[in-house]
Amino acid sequence: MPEPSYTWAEMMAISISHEMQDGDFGSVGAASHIPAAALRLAQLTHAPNLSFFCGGSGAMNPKIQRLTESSADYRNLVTSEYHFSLDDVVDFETAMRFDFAFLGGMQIDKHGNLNMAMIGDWDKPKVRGPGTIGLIFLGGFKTSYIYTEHHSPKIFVDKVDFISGAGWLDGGDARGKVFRPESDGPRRVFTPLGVFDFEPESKRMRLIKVHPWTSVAKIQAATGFELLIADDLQIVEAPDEHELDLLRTQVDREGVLRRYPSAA
Amino acid sequence: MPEPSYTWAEMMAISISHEMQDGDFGSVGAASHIPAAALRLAQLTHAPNLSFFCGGSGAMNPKIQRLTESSADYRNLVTSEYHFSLDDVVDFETAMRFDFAFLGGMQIDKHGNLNMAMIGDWDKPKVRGPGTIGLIFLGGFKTSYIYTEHHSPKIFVDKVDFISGAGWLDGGDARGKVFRPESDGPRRVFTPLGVFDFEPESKRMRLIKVHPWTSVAKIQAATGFELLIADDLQIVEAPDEHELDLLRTQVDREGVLRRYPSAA
Amino acid sequence: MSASKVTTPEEAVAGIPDGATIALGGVHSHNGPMALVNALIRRGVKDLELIPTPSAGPPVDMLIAAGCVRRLHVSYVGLEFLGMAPNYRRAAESKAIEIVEADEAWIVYGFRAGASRLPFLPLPALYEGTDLPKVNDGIRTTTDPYTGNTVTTIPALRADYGLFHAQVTDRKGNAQIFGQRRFEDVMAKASDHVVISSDEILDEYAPAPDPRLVSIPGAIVESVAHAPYGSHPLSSPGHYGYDREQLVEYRDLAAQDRTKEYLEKYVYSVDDHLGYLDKLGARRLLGLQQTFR
Amino acid sequence: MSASKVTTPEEAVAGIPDGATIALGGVHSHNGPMALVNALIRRGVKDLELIPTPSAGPPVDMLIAAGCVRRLHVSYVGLEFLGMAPNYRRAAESKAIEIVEADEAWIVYGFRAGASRLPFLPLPALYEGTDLPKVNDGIRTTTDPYTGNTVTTIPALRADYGLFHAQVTDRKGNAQIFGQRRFEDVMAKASDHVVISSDEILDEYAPAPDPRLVSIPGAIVESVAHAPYGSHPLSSPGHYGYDREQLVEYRDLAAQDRTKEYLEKYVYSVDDHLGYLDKLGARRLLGLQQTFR
Repeated sequence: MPEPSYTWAEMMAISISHEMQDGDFGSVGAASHIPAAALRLAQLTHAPNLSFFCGGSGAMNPKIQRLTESSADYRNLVTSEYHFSLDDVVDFETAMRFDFAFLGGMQIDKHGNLNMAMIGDWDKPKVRGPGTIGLIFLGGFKTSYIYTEHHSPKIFVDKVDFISGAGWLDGGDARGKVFRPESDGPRRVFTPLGVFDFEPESKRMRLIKVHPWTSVAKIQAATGFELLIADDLQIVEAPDEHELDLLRTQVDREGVLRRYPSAA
Repeated sequence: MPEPSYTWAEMMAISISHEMQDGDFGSVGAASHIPAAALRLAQLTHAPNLSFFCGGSGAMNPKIQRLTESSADYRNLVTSEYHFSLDDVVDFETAMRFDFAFLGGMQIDKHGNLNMAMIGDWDKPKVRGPGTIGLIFLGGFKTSYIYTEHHSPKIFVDKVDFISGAGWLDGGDARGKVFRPESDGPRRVFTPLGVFDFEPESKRMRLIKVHPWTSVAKIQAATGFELLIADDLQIVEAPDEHELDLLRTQVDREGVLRRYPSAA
Repeated sequence: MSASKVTTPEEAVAGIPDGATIALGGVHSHNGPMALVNALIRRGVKDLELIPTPSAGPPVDMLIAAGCVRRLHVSYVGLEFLGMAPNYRRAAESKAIEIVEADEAWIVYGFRAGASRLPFLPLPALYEGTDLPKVNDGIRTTTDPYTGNTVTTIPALRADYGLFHAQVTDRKGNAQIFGQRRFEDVMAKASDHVVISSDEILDEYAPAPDPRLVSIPGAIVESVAHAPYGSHPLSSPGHYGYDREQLVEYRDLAAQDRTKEYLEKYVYSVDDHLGYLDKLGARRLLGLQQTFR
Repeated sequence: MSASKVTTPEEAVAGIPDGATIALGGVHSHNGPMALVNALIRRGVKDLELIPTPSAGPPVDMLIAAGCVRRLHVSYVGLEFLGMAPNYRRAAESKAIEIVEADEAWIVYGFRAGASRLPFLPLPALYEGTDLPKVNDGIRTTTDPYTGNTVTTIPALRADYGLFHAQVTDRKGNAQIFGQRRFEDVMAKASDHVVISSDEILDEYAPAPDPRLVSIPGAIVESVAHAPYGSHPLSSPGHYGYDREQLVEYRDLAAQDRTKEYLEKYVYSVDDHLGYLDKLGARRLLGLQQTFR
């Protein structure tokens, strides 16, 4: 088998882009090249009415032809439609005006709860995380997308040590008892290995798409809890030439995603 | 006696200007030409570090060479230093960051309480006013200046029918029991006839300056309660040529204040 | 290509039902969404609850005269340099409409809380010295959990529809408002549906404006009513001044309780905003031009 | 002529006492008031309470390494694309500093309430599903007087000093900040004393900028530190990019707990900000130029 002509980061951006819905309005955090590229790609393909805030920079709908190392980079702002303030961010987050946001964690559990605060004992943490930042707004987004560049059993744990962001909590109807009904839990999890949803009854993470270079067994081995597998599990095909071309010529001209390891 | 070569509005602007303190930061409402002119004049004379928000327009420190009929006029904004928002206005008002504001009323009482809401019985008002607008912030300004273009017993009443804005309340130490200590009551009242302060103990309105064309007796007759008179009562002299020239060439080039009746 | 939100003033307000709560932009004699207000009056919408900016003027008085208003949040309603607002005053005195006895804090902090859907907002001592809490039972108290003190509260305000006027707007709804106090963004965030009337629509292939100068983001705008001179007889900052002659005509008729004659002449007798502009004529409209940008 | 507020970075922070609470501007690798931070480190100020923006980075980590910090409000503290913030992490794990376990809502709503001196802020259900209330006793509850429900509250945040970096500022303190999320205005309003470091000082006789582009009004600014390259090694939006080489040098030394070597080289061994610039040299500084305005 020849070396694939694309990287897992490019594949991941394309996979995410396919899940985006036209007309939605959302937010992507700082240092999140892959979702930022995915959203821009979706705008250029099936979702021209998608809108998003680009974390830190203040840029709404940047027409980035380059991915900046820091998405808080000022240069994103220059080609954007609107310069948002942090007031806007928390207003939209709290008022349930964002259809989605992309969020991650040092730990992600089987119900999509996220931890960015601390690993181990709260009084004497083994690892101190960078902090909870916007994760409480999982209770204010209409839905959310979880995203990680590292799929390992250390990230995907049975139960997070600390809930910075509430996913489906203990599963079932646990979440609905806490938050406003308009705010739903996470809809998808995106990793280098594939795409996941949450099974509607139990709200447990479920594999729905497998990226071309891996397998169900490898994904399960990289996950610290037992994964559910969708009945109609899809094996994702390699990116088509048109999408890859758009990504490389109109979204990521400087090849930030191409410098990630190739999809082995 | 020849017809004075200035109007009472010009005299009033100059009188107000003399009471402004260098370095203060305050606010003047919409449709308030006279205080707006006074503040600009003070900046050009003894108070270059005075700063003010110009109501409605969003303009901070407009370098107006003309007085607009509506101070909310956009044209004030163009020559200003900063475009404030209503968020700024209420933040500064509530956080006691404004040293002063200019305020008025349909009724003003002997303790400087203001009414813009209703005259007569609350359930069946005889006159419905335009509304309280920013008057509650008398409890948030470090001090305030009361200003009216009409000095009559209908305006200056013993007790307002409705307190939209709290001056010294019932006088004495009444105010200090209600508001934060950093927020003091009204410091001055400016009318076409003269300048007033509040006697320190009783907090009752007291005449301190008489404009050149009137007298203590006439002012008392135009006031619906018994005025206190300052021991060192001053008779204001006619405006000097330099100030009048500054006012007419750098503040009010189009002569809005000159079209008021001459100071008879 | 993204879908265009551009429509007419009449279409833009066609879905606003009787009884709706309206956040209404515009400060004093400036930047009111008059083409939208005229379309609402022409439709004969009823029982509106109006929450205008803290400095409200002619559009509120006209909506009252036309019988569209059930309830009004009052901070200031007047005709600014032209005096009292006659229809507001009569309706308030006769109790023909319900008055929420409010002020700048009620509206600004109320919308600010509404923009975030905060449950309410506590304030330091301000209302305490005034008579407002005696006539407005929305001004309440709760316990400050940090000091144990009792503090005054006001409710969050939200509107079903927010109506605003802009000078230039793109087809996605990114609206540039050139003047006045920046607050339309907060009111828009506190509105479920945002409708912008705009003097000009930015050409789709025009260079985008500096994003710092866009006042309301398109993502929360539902429709954009293309309305040249859409703020007339009020001013549109940087584009045209207010029509003083027509405002005086309004004030004089309103003061004599003859507002119906004004509405007949300028609103009911024309089919739509373009008919209104035709009636005014090019000479009059172009005479108002005021370029300050 | 109005008095000038322009001074040096060293003078601008000379009055900040040990134990002060500091609101610190800058987002990730951008627009931190580094010349002011370096001057504080050089002075050896102690026991600061830091409330940085929700996306804090190198200046916070450096102040911790230099022993200036007693208490830190954490939303995010990290080196963005360069990974964890080593000194913050060590100090938090060893409890060498006190951590207020916070987040974006705590800081943004906290400062927003502080800007108005509101007593506190109630929120809809957000913290309820998380573990934050268990480790932060500032997250409390009170009664919503409109529904009778129990609601979660956070306290208002205020700082003794607010330190911010701007690109261009006039001598009265009217500051233009070209990039990032607009929030410095709110933090400045929540600070008793506002100090701006500015790459450039606007000539007194220059045309005034468009007032819509002024981020912080001069009336609330106490002093303006003229600091060319005052955000280095972070970026100054529109003026220069971040100095990646120096940030990596910092990260590598910090990860090995050798931050003192970095501070010795760049902070302690020079007398002031001009000495720092001399040490870096014209070639290096001018190589960072990035014009995007």
